[in-house]
Amino acid sequence: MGLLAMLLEGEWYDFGDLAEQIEDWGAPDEAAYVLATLVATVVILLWAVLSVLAFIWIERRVVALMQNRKGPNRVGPAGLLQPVADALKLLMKEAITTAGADRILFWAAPIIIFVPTLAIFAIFPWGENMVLADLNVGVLFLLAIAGINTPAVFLAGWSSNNKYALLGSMRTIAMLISYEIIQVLALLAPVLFVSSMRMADIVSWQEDYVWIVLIQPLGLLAYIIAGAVEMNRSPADNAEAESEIVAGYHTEYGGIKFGFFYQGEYLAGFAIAAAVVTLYFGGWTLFGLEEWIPGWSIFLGKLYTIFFIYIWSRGTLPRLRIDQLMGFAWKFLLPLTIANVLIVGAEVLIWRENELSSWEALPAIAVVNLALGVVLFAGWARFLGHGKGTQAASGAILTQEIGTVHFKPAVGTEAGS
Amino acid sequence: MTATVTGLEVAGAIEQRFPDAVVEATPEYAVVAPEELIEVLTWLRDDDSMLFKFLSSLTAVDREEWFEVVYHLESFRTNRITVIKVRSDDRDDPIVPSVVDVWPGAQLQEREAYDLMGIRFEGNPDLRRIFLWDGFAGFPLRKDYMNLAGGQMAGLERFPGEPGLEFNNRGTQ
Amino acid sequence: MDETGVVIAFWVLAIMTIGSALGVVGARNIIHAVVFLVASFLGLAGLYVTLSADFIAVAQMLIYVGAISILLLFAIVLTPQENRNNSEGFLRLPALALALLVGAVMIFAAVDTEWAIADRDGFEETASAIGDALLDKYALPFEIASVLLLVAVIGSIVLVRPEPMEEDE
Amino acid sequence: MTSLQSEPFVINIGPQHPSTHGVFRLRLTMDGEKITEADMVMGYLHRSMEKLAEERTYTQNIPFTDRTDYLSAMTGNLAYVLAVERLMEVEVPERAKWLRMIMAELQRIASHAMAVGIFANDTGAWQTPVMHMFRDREKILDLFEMACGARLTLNYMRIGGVSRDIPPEWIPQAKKLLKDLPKKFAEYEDLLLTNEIIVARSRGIGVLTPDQAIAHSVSGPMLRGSGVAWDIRKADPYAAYDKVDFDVAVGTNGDVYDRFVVRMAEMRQSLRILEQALEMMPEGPVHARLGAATVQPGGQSIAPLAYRPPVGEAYARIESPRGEIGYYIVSDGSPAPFRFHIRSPSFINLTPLALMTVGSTVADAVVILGSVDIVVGEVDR
Repeated sequence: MGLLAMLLEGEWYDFGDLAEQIEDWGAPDEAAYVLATLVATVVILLWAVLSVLAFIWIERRVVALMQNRKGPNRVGPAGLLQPVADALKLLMKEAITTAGADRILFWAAPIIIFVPTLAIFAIFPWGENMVLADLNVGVLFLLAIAGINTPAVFLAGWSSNNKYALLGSMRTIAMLISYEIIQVLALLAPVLFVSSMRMADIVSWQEDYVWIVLIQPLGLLAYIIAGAVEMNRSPADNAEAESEIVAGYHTEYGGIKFGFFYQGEYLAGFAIAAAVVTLYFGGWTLFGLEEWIPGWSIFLGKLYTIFFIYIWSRGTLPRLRIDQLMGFAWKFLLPLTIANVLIVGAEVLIWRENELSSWEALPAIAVVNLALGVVLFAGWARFLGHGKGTQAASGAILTQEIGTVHFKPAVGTEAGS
Repeated sequence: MTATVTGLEVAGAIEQRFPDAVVEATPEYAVVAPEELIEVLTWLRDDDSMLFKFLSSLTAVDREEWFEVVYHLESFRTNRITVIKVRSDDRDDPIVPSVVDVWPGAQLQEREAYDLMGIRFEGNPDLRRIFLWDGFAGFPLRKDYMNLAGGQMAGLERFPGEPGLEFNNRGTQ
Repeated sequence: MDETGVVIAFWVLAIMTIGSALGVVGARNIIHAVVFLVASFLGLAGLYVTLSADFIAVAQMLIYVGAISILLLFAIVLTPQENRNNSEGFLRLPALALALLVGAVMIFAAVDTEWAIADRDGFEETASAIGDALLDKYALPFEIASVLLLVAVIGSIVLVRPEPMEEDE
Repeated sequence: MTSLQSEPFVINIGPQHPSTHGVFRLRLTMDGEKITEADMVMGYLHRSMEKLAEERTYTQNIPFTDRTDYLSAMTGNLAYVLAVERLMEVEVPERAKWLRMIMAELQRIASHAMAVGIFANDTGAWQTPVMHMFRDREKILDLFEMACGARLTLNYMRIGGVSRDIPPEWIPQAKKLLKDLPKKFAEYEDLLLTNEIIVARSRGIGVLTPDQAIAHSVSGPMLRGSGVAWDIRKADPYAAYDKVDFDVAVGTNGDVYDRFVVRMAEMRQSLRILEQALEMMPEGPVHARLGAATVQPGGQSIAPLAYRPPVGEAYARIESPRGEIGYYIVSDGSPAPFRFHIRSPSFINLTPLALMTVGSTVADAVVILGSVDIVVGEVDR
């Protein structure tokens, strides 16, 4: 009965407490630590798998509603068993290895891509002290793990011995590397404010002061765009651009190997959403509401709303060409994020030097950042020739007489950004 | 309305410029000699009184005694249309000068004419089959392509149920 | 962190690093060699964790596993096809002997000297310590390194930029 | 510094590929992402209609004309029927002319909706615009079903008129459709026209100057996108186009974006024509009396089963959604045409494809092919 009582009491989900709880039951201390981490890992794995399945269904329904059609409603009540059916189908499919493929790497690539994206969830604080690995280099760990799947994508593309796959993997690597720099710079701003990379510190700072999203709009925008590229989502799904190079680096993968890629993409999406929630939207805190509702439900609620943005953009936005995407990263986002880091550095310095109280400093910082964000964004776009000349969207001329020629091309070829 | 320049008018105009270029002229079309074809067509395209800058369609017709290539030319500026033909009566290797240099738009249509009718266009840089695979024997659109044993020629002499003639279900006498 | 967990972790990681390093040398296909190299980088990062140098471990993963491996893969993709794989050199045996000799010397040196075991136990935060050191004690080397990197980046851009003459052919 | 030794890299787009709009193969030789050579391979859907037509009577050939451009069957029928009528000097009753124009304009809206939707899909917009446009296309197809029983291969027109008159409730339903379509087009325009990414993906890509367009015999939205104001409905009015007032939409830059804008503007002009036509359509017969009507066994007298047009040739061309579709019929007096040639706009609009795609990337080549808007049935015939 003790266990059931503990489950309902409400504190059981504190992994820290869980360790002491088990110690009270007389287990040796290492075993308690190992057991607590084991329970936590199993919980996270279960959550990951179930929410990916749930979100496969949610995404297909939401995108279907955007396109005024129904979405999956055949398998099970209202199509709820559709993801299960997909998973079973993938499991039962024959695992084909293409001729001339590099067998070992062909089989290893999906694993190398899938495992790191799962590992990212270890550092996110789900509740009071519910964090599996409380690293004090949390943010850097997030970037390092995200960086691991760059070589893995190359291996997938290279080892499947297929032209489309090679072209797809080359494109993906170019994208991932240039947007990794944008991610580093965008995540630098919250760390500067909190002056610590520990996720728990960032969340507690946001609980005391203000959500970083209010004082850091530009950084958030850059990180969301870089996140979309990280997980090959709509504005930037060049990796497997169906209309161009069939299915990119996972063209040759069938069966459960493709299942790993598909699941890995969703998990990358959840990881980016979790990072955005923890760093910008105050993790599991909600203006004191977390005393009543368990912290992790708030965290998950925010995570799913942020992930909804990506579903929404996937349903509507067309795809940027790979060189436009790169141009956007290097010529537009990079200068902006560097400027952003400088501004934040200056603000934090002013705030620290003459000990302004948080009531004076924060509103000022918020206003300054917002104004500068908008000015920089629009000004830099104008500077790069966006919207004028060949970029202008213009209507057609309506005329009655026949045989005349109205050809007056705007000067210059299409601008890069 | 698009004014149709009749074969006779266009033949008259060509006669003044190229004395012996016109082989035959009827109200519907003007037939030009293959040797002068390129000069005549270039003149038709560039001359201010003609301005036929748009090649609407290029068709090959098998008239059993000779092969014909029909050029429908349109002028946007003056909103006129005319028909020019060129003939080659060499049945097994018909050669006609290619107009790709005059109108690049003729490239695919000439390849189609070669592929289906077997007319070789001299001067076309990339003359190969366009619809059928390279090893295809014969040219389908020729009248004598499907000569069955009983001498059944392409075309339909009469149709079943036509009034006035007695009728058997094969549609032949 | 108590004793037994770290010791087990150390031995596992050590074997992994050494094993994949040997794999790099022995692999027939050069792409396999790179994969083994990346595995040894990861093993190294793990070793840093056992030494409780967390910032270095994560930085190692970010820089070596993330970027340097891509550098190597691109280098391999750009080399012409024929001289890609490890060719059968006749120097295999002498090289093996030399390697064993060097290995023996190093093991003897490691076992023989009296290492001053640091008595600092527990786990402090190293990231801020490294930050402070970089910016005040070692500020000058830090600046020189950044200048060096800048030169390298500009150099690479100049190399890759298509010559103007080729542009308007 | 010797440049890096790199071999060309040949990639096949098609024949089975999500964005070739049918079985059409584009073999691209690439240098990295840049295309150096583009070669088209067609013929996968070649049914040799021109040979088949020589074995069938003039009326039996009408169903072929639906199956060339199956996205715009009405204009295929209309072009063929006009050519034969010109050959036989047949006078078509007034109501039939108006009906033909109404059906052709409805078909233009349906076909352009398809083209614009698939173009947005090629840029990667995940079928959302296409689904919206399919919703409107369905309503038009319902109208066709009400008029002639079929939705795609309509076989609605006959030599000398149309197969049957429209039921009384057709016009009210058509008017209801015409009332809510402008709202839908406004929705598409601000959903797609000013979308940053669509502009970035299509502005300045696949540019065709007017001289190149005319020289390559390009017609339809591609020609008008390059700034040449040429529309056969205005230049050589057939059916009842001279009795309605409408404009010709012309682009200015000749790139993929302008073709896309011209198609959207043409859909609005078709609406204008339909509004006027539904008001001004007179009553009367829908089929001309042609020669001795054969009496069917059931006693119902219908048009003669077949005609024997006089010896000669005729060429009629009309403005289909893809360009100038023309039928060149040569008759030798027999009930079947001696030569039946289809001037298909998709086929000839493909001529400058290599000119437009060389130098651009794979992503652009797909978008340019989308802007040419081919229907493979019409390309291969």
